Amino acid sequence: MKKLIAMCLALVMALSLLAGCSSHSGSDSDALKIGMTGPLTGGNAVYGTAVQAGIEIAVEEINADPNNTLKLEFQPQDDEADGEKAVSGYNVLKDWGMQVFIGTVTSSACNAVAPLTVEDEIFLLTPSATAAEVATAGSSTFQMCFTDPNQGASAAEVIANNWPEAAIGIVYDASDDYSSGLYDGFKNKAAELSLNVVCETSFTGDTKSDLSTQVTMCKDAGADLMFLPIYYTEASYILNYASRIDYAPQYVGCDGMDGILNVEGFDTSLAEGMALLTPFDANATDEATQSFVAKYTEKTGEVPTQFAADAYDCVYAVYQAAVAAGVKASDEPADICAALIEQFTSMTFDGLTGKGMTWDSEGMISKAPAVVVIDGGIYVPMD
Amino acid sequence: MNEYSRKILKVPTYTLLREQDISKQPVLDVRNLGIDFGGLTAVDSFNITIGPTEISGLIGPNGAGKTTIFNLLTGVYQPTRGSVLINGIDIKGMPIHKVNRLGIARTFQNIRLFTDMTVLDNVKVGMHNSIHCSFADSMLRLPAYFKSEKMSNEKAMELLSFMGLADEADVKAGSLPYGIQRRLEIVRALATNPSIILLDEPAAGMNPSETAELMNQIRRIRDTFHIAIFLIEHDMNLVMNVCEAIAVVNYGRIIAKGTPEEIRQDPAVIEAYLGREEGKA
Amino acid sequence: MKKILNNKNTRTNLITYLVVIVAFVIMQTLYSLDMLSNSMKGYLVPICAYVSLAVSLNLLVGVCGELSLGHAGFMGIGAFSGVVIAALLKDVIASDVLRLLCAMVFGGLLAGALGFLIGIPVLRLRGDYLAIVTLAFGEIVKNLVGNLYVGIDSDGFHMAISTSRMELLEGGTYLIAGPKGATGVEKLASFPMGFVLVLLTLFVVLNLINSKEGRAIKAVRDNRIAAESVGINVTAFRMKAFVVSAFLAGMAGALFGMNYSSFTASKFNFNTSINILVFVVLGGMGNILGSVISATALYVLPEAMRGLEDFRMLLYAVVLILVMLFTWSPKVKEKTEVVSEWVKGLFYKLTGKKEVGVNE
Amino acid sequence: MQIIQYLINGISIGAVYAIIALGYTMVYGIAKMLNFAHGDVIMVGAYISFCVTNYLGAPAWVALIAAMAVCTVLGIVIEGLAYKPLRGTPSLAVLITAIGVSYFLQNAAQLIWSSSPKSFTSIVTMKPISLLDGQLVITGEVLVTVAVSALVMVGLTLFTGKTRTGKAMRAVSEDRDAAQLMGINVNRTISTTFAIGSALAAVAGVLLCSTVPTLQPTTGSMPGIRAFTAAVLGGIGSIPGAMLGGILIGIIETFAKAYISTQLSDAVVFSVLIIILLVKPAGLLGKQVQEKV
Repeated sequence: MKKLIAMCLALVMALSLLAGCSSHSGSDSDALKIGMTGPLTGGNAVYGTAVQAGIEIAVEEINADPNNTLKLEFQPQDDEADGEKAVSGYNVLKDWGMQVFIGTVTSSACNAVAPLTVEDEIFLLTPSATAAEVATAGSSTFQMCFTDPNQGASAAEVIANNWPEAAIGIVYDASDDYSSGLYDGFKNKAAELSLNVVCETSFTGDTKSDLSTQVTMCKDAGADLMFLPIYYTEASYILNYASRIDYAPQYVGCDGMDGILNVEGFDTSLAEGMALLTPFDANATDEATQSFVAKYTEKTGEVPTQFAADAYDCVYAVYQAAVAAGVKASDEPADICAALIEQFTSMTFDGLTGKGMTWDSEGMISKAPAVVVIDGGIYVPMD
Repeated sequence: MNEYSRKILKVPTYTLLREQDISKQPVLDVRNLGIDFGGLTAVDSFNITIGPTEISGLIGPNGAGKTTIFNLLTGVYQPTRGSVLINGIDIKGMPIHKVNRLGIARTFQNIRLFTDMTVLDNVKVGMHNSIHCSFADSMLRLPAYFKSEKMSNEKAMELLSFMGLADEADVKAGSLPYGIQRRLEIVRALATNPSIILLDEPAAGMNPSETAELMNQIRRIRDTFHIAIFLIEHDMNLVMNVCEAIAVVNYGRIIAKGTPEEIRQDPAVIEAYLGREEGKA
Repeated sequence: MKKILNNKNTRTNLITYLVVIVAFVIMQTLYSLDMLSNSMKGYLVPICAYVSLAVSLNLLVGVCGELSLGHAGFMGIGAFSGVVIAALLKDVIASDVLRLLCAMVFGGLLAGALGFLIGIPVLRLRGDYLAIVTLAFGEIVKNLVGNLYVGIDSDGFHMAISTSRMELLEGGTYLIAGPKGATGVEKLASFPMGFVLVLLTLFVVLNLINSKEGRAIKAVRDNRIAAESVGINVTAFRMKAFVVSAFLAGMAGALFGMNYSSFTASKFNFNTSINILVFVVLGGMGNILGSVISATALYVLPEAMRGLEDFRMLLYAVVLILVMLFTWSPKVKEKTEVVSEWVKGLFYKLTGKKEVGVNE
Repeated sequence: MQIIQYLINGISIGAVYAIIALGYTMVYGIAKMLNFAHGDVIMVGAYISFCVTNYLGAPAWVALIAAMAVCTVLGIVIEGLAYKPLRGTPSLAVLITAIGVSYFLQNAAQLIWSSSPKSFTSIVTMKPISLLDGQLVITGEVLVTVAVSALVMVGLTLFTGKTRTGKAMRAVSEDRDAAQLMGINVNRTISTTFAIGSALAAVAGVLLCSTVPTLQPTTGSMPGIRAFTAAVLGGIGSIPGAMLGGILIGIIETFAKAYISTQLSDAVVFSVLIIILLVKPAGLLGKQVQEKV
């Protein structure tokens, strides 16, 4: 009985906290409400927190602009990169009165949420959920990032142009749809371009703590180029281990590789010569990037990755479209959604992650993937 | 440990069966039973025959192997040698629950009740195999379920009143006093509808008046249910008064068998066992 | 009637049903009056699924006394197989409710069958060894399903493990696509169906507990050897509990899966198993109503603490530890009064100082 | 040649599992609880070592000692606050509390060190040994991890066999009540066990991150589960068993990746575990305890 009382106490506590939340987020309707969900805790928190910070910087900038007529309000929700939690977070945001959704950060969570946003007619622009299914979920779902198959194919083209003779070894994360998506796109294109793939190997989220076998397999297969369609967190380990066993292939990565130079404690010399497709370069000299990097570093103490930059661009893209369409903060989400769809399929957007970006009617972005090479610890455009 | 390895002179084996029961099949027939634990012989050449409605006792000093014998008889241990026949069926290789179904039930030296269940439920668990109600009946709460529950409740209450435990029916077994727990174990054993029950030190931890009551109850069990009783006990008063035949073991072997009168006068027993024990009592 | 109410078991069971039914009626009324927030609406189906999972695990852990760390594995099997069945039956059965029911039953049956298969080796083991084998089972399921491809095209039904990825014909769709998991799932689950599942689970588990099978299972938990000595086939009853528990978890998994348009195998990992176990232990072992309440409370709690942002999961951990100490520790129990005051104080502090916490 | 390289890789990660498993087995053997927070203490140890080397610029051995000190204190505090009040309650209650502690440590680490991965600088400065024209490479980390885990195993065996405290631990492990009656301070013995287990966790953390340099708040959890599996495989409670189990899991995992499938290696490892437990229900070197009737 005592336990029952304790449980009831917990229930009451939970419910009252819930009540506390909803009263806390009382709405004022003079700002456009932008919501986001992403992994803010757990194993993928690094990506979610980057997106959150990127959005916050953009929102602060826009709101600080004296000429601005459309204020923005932002609320992030944690989803632990999990579909179930993402849906919960999305519902919380809906209760808050969210009008535009910038999220989710990871693909699998986005696959769970995107159909809901279509149903609710809430405009969705994801900074980093790269699965093709996200864009195709409906007419109101848009991506700021490349879709996986396209980027994988681009990577194959880069390799075909620069290292046509290379013996290619691939290590990808088979439990991650971003990585497998890139791999699939790459594989198809590589077959088309008749690239010489000598070793295809993978790991899963549960076995990513030890990748020595995969590196050894590539080495033994005689691969002199390693294609790593994975995130920099795991890539840093692969580079590390390869150097330990005196294996120095040419590395090629995708946008998830951006950030490898900023891993604390990582010996950046290991990444020298690596080629990667990234829409964003934190060392770019243009004013916009410099100012963003400075603000981000001040805010988080870290150097921004493409996650943060894409998120930052998302806010500006939505802002540009909303202003152009004359959206008011008091409009219904469905009206805003219709207006934004019209704008996005017709406008051109310049941001940190590319110039002259456009979207097709599916919601997929078209921007030129910048190929860079790491040279002297910074990105240098590849010729 | 060397107590197991010490050699004992072979004692002639004879039956504990009483004259008038010889025509009937014995409920328990043990032939040349033995078990070794890692090279040590714990029980050896154990022969015993118990007829229906016979009350017999198994005595011996601590560590003589009495409980091991009970474990062998109920299938908890598989014997190294020999055989155990219950109602004429060899238990060799049978799991414990099947041995029980042949008609042997037991209590434990260190009480093993279902402590988190009520007294009534403990008895109903004992009646498990005599409740005829299929899985579907109880899942769907068909009439057969209610009928069998009603029947088992009544029978369990009857058994509990028989041992004077009816008032405790809804109490958790674990919260009962020691003496009552021992009696509940007997009721639970009886509930399995056995033809023989083995009582492992039923009077342990009881005061003299409780023991006296237990003696009566043991006789009443035999007279009411017409079953055989085989008990291990250190209380000589109880053994000598209740048992009709007694086997004495030491170092895993029988050193004497006979009526209480014969055992009392057996020089081997007096030397090995009773001399010390009587001093204590 | 009076006699029935006097029986303690019957009374507890009636209260359990009553609590669930009243909760359903209230929520459903609020739902139809559109008085629920979106997030509340969103919680309803998963809560039903988790309540069923907790109750079915309680049968195993609380009633049967076997520690299982792989319950999410059965849930996952139910979810994935349910999705496949629902998609295959799309053209056969028009009614959504019926299709969901078919999916749940099939998910349950498959999970139950696998429970039986895994039960053969698992139930030879005891205690912590059994726990580790169930953990291993859960990991194997997650790993295999995470590499499973299932699709339909004009040629019919295809299935493969990723090493030989299959190619579908033009116009074919993947129902399960390896790491992407199940995508494009039809959202068939609804709160009334969740309620039906909870009722069914309660019906099965409560009826089982209060039958001769249930008594046998409890007896095996309390004292295995004594249970055997009164003629109970211990392995058979552990197996029954195991299979029934797996079956119910499979059904709950199917309901859970059908509530999301997409889910992945990694959802059904060790952490999810542990979460369900936490529901059971906090609700009280063998206490079915406790499982119902604690599953609800603990599902809502982390959601309710969203306002605490970064400190959310940290505080959840603290609450978890405190509740464990509060409900189990013998010393703390003596000082229940003091502690309850303190918890109350903490609770006011939390709600009062919430914003300060965020700014820190 | 390949096969030997894979064997070395397997032993390398296996030795790390072994050290973690030793901590698991110690605590399980004596306190009879599954301490699921062990993996997270490892993570804390690795972070401490990282901070000491990278922010204070101290040499590796100082970092190791600092990590051990912090983890020892952490272990004692956790034990005292969260586990001790639950002494004598069902082991499941303590298990859930341990899970609470695990969540706590992970989330606290995220708040303190952020979720960005850190690249751990190996404490081993030894150059890799390259054999047969570089076909076979043995890194310094492999040698050091294997040596340390063997040393720890021998040390623990001697400690529990020869010293007074160690004997007390064994007594508590055999029969807690009897040990108490013999005048052994059970509470203090268990606390000591936690202190030793946590110090070991710090060593394990530093070695884990020297082998696998990516450090995140969740770094400890997967190796923790692996090591738990290893401890059970070897026979939980047995010190040589933990060592054997750890190495075996490492080798099986690596071979499964190399010769069966990198994606299904988990399924292979856990299937092997199930099969072994079927043949030897108490693990490879575990004692099968017969219940006394």
